[in-house]
Amino acid sequence: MSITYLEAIREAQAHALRDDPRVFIYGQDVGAFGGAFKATKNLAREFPGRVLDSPISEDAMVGLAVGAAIEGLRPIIEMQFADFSTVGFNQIVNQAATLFWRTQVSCPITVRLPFGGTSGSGPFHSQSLEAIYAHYPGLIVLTPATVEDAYSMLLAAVAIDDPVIFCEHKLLYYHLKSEKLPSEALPVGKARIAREGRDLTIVTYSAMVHEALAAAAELATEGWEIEVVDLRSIKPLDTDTVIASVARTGRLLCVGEAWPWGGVTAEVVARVTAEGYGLLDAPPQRLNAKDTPVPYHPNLWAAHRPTSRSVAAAARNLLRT
Amino acid sequence: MSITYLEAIREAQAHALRDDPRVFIYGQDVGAFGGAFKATKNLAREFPGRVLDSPISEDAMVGLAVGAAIEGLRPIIEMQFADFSTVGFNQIVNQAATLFWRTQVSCPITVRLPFGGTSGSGPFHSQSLEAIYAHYPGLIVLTPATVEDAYSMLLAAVAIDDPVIFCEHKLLYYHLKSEKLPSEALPVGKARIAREGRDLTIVTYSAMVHEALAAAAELATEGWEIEVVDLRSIKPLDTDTVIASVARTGRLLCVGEAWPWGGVTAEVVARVTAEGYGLLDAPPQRLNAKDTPVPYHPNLWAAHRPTSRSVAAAARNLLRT
Amino acid sequence: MLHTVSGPGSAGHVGSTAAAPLVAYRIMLRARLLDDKFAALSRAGKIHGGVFLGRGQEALSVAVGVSLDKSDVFAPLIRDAAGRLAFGEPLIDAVRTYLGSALGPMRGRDGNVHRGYPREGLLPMISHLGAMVSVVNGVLFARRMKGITGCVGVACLGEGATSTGAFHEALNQAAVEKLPLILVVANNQFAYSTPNSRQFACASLADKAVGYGVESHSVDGTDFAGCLETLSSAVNRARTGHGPQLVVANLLRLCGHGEHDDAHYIPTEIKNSPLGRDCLKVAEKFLLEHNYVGADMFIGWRNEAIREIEAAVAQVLREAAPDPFAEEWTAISSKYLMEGHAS
Amino acid sequence: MLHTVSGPGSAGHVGSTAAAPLVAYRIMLRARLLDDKFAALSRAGKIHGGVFLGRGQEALSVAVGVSLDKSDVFAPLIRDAAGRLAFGEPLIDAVRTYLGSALGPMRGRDGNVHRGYPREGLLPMISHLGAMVSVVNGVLFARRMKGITGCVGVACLGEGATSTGAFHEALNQAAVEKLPLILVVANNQFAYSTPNSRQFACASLADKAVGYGVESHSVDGTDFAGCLETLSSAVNRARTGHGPQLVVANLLRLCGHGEHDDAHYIPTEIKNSPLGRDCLKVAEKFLLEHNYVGADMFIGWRNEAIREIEAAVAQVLREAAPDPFAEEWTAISSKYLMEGHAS
Ligand SMILES: Cc1ncc(C[n+]2csc(CCOP(=O)(O)OP(=O)(O)O)c2C)c(N)n1
Ligand SMILES: Cc1ncc(C[n+]2csc(CCOP(=O)(O)OP(=O)(O)O)c2C)c(N)n1
Ligand SMILES: [Mg+2]
Ligand SMILES: [Mg+2]
Repeated sequence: MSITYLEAIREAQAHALRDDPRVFIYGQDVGAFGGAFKATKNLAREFPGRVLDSPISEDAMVGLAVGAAIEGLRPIIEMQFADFSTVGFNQIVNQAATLFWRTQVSCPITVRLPFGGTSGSGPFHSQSLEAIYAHYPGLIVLTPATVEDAYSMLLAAVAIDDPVIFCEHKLLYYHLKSEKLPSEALPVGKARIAREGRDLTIVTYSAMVHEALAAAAELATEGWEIEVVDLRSIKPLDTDTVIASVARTGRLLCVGEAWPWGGVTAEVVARVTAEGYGLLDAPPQRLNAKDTPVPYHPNLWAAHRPTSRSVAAAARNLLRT
Repeated sequence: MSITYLEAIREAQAHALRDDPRVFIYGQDVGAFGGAFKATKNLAREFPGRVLDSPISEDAMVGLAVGAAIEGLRPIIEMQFADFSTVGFNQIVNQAATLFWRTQVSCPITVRLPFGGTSGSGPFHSQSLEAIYAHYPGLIVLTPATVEDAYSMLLAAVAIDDPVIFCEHKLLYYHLKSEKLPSEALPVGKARIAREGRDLTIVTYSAMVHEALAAAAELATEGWEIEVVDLRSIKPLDTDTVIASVARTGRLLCVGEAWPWGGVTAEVVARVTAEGYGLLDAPPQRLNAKDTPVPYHPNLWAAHRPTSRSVAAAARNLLRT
Repeated sequence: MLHTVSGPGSAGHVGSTAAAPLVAYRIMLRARLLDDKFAALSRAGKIHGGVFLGRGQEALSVAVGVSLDKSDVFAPLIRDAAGRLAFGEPLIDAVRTYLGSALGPMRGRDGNVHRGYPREGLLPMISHLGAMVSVVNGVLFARRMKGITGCVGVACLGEGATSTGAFHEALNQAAVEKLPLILVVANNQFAYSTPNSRQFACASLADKAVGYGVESHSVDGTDFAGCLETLSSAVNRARTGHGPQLVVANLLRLCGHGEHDDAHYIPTEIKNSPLGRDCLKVAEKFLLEHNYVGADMFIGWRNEAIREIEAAVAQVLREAAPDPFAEEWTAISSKYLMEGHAS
Repeated sequence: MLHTVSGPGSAGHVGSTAAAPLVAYRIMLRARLLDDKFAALSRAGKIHGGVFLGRGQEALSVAVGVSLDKSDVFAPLIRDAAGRLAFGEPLIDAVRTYLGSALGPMRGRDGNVHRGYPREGLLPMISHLGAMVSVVNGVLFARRMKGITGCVGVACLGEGATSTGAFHEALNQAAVEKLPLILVVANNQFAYSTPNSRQFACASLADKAVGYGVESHSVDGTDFAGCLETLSSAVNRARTGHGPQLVVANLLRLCGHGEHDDAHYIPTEIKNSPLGRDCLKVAEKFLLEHNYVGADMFIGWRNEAIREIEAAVAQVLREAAPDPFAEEWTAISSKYLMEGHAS
């Protein structure tokens, strides 16, 4: 057997629906159709009345989820693409994210965001919005990079009492495969050493973990041992694991697929320099996407985002400093 | 004569309406009423048909502005509070911000965001959203800290061919005063040395400039010379001026009123450490608001945001490192 | 599509008991006096931030509250002191929230009209207009999913809020899901200073109902009995499975948008029109004319309410303010997921 | 409130000249064949990303395009190849955008249906449904402010997009401003896979008009002549100062949501119902029956269109792809405000 990242997401939802009567799924085309990406395939049939098509009303979709969460349910909202969450934005950041703080009533909703660039998808079906959500207090932002994490972290997300923004990378949906679903997992909030090394630490998350691993493999042929830290969760962000890695390597490169101003890479650098300054042997560096919308054409797209190549090049530069 | 920060904003709009027939103002209650804060007082009367009340439709307000900009006009949109821009969010970040990149037709709109905390305003009338907008490509984000800058930068904003998010701090509206309006100004995109010093650089913007200056004054009595850099514009961000200051002082403290995850302070630290690492004599530090919504009660509010006191304390710590 | 219109004088006795109008009136009176007190405290500088009153809108608001059961859901807006009291919100909660007492439901974190107990069905509003409607939908949706039947939910809005996308999405959602939502629009002719002519272009906001496939009700919001009757009937329709109900009441707020606002923009003609009637006076007249009560009772009730309010204020003024050092300064409930490092 | 309903057979000759239906038909045919070509290119793996066709919706779409002048404003949506051609979009633009040519209007930055020339009144859509309507409002608003009169603007939407807040805010805004907006809703019964029963609960989407205070028109979207007549009349009403017009057409898309979708969820009964008629065939029948043309002409026009399309594709396939090294990689037009430091 082999299971994809996307199937893992489907399985996690099936699992959650099966084990927890409080769970339901609401989103455009998630019912009989099984969702634009088939992440809810067959679930409407297997769990009648608990997987429901919504109107094209992202604001009301999230609002309904908050109301249901108040009543003790555990809604999973599927945004058809992360990019469309901008029209459900207010309910996420002002209604869901503030509820517990205002009222001491928790708001266990999971908002699934199929995100990130894929070739030919263009500026409105490719966005990486994790930093936008992480900036707001009251949200948990998860960014699984592996099939195992997609599964276990989505299950965890549904169990978490707070609103979770679950960023699932569309590029990983079909081609990332694993032999089986995990029975154990690192807790949410812990980063993972995806590859050990002692010369330089690359901190990254989601699809970029795979670019970083490829870069590390390439650099290994040149004699460098690159450590790759997969953040898994960008809020909370596991600064301890990052700093421990930098303590071993002395060099930090942060890689993200999102836009360059602010975001995960800036936050990681700011934390490491504040708390682990003495550990650094060279200036910490960042590599992000370019500061434009995500282009449609594959040639442009490939140049817009970091790739194993540009990651390796940035790492080489930093190793030479 | 003496003129407040708020009056400067009104005067800049009057000036723009007078000098440029392409300018109009659209927003809730901006017409005969003159706006919730009176930033458009009398303008509807002075410029008939060019200062118009909108329905409570932030999405459509911004959409209309984009359409008008396409036709060559220069709309100023007043959000009643920055916090409500979350419901006009999509049109700002996906329509306005991408137009030029997509079509080579520029989008000269100015979105005025009365932002920032004031005592008793609570979680939905106090937000600082500059980092949210700065993360998106295609937007200019301005954060004037002085009466002079409020005036000259708003005039500049209207003249800029790109969408400008103009963050005007409500706390400065009434009590910040100046003798007269400026006839000259630093260009947009240039930071300003608000106070010179050689022991430590505080980089900040908007209302926090005044907290930083107060902290610097306090620390001066202890013998420290603190340099305060007022960013003025957070996108573009004037890294050169910041790094030049750090080159003089060797110490960097970034202060912001926004939430701690990501944001301006992280971006500044990440840039300085990447490009000016060797200039630092101590780990750069940040001071932000706490990671919760902005509280209503004055006691809580005062503890939520940085103040001259907490800025001074953070600076003292850093000076001792 | 059912459409009812109720105007002045169209209603007789309403409610489950003959005493219902009396109950409603006494709550209106308490709400009015409570609002007056907040206005006074505001002038005295005792309240931080905005003060938003329901003056002139108490008949509509109380009608909502008395039409609901404790097990229903209610999302009041800024002018619903009367509806809140009728729904069962303790008067002292309002005082504590306005004065920022640490003992209030919002513990000083939020203020004035932003209060409630979500689990008890009293939803605390966020400021973004229209945003509460879909949350009410969610509560009703969840209850249906849990097999709880017979309850309804009310969301209150001003006419200005009908221009928000959130209103539209939520009303449509309720219609698609056939939820027992009653959406109550207080058309007080102005949204802050913005007159209806700059807010919408339909003849009546009730005309929106057919475009959503929901039932509608129009009522003169200054008419005490009409409001009681209309809300009771709308709530009843929703409760008995007829889907969402849109209630539109025409009235005027007899105060500024907030206490900082003198409402100079409201033309005298409108103030002097039937819209400008004080629903409290209308209620008193109604009660007298229908022999519910003698005029002598009113003053007693008023004094009683004032005593209650003064006692609450005196008590709350002695209560502790929130202590920043005792705050946890976290917005999430999962302690194990708190960020230890950001600053 | 004007409300017109036009059904099959209700229309005779339309347009400013007697040849108008012929012009419209030939554009529909070109659009259909162009779509067919994109489908073929997609199957051949020559197109990156989604391919969205207007099959079955050409009559409505072309009716929009031919009703407009060059100086009007048009915000087409994903199924408007016909309307675009009629409005004057060069056919090669569609090909260039789908194939990502550097010479296309979007220069490879955006693809497929996301193309246009804002300054020429052809607004390039963003994906967020409903978001273009207020932009059309803005253009119309600005023209009025500049003293330009007599022009109108069309925004096209699917019925699913009527559930967005953006649709609501913009239609209301147009009504308040009395803008000459024609909002054309193609009710093709499905939004992607979602049937109308999960999208809205009103009897007809045209029922929404009264709630905005705008005029409405309903038409059988498979009826060629009815579409021409209805759009011409709606555009005319808008142009002559009667404010926003809501046009609702009932039809079916005769393809998947995109070319990746086999539309298995559309029940055979609907496909076999009058909604499932092919408007192109209906148009041909109409032209024959009304003696506009003999049957022999169709094949010639078809071949001509195919030649045109093949030539365009052959040309574009030889054109350069965008070069990442030649890109400026900035999203702002003010060079002096570019960020030099972020990475
Ligand atoms: C989305 C949004 N935009 C703007 C505001 C600012 N605002 C608060 S109350 C108000 C006027 C509301 O008018 P209406 O809905 O008619 O209610 P009323 O005050 O008349 O009771 C406005 C514009 C807001 N709260 N939410
Ligand atoms: C705000 C928003 N949410 C979701 C989507 C994803 N999406 C693209 S097309 C579509 C269905 C549109 O249906 P309809 O409006 O009926 O148009 P049709 O495709 O039937 O022509 C959806 C849900 C989107 N583009 N925008
Ligand atoms: Mg109102
Ligand atoms: Mg459709």
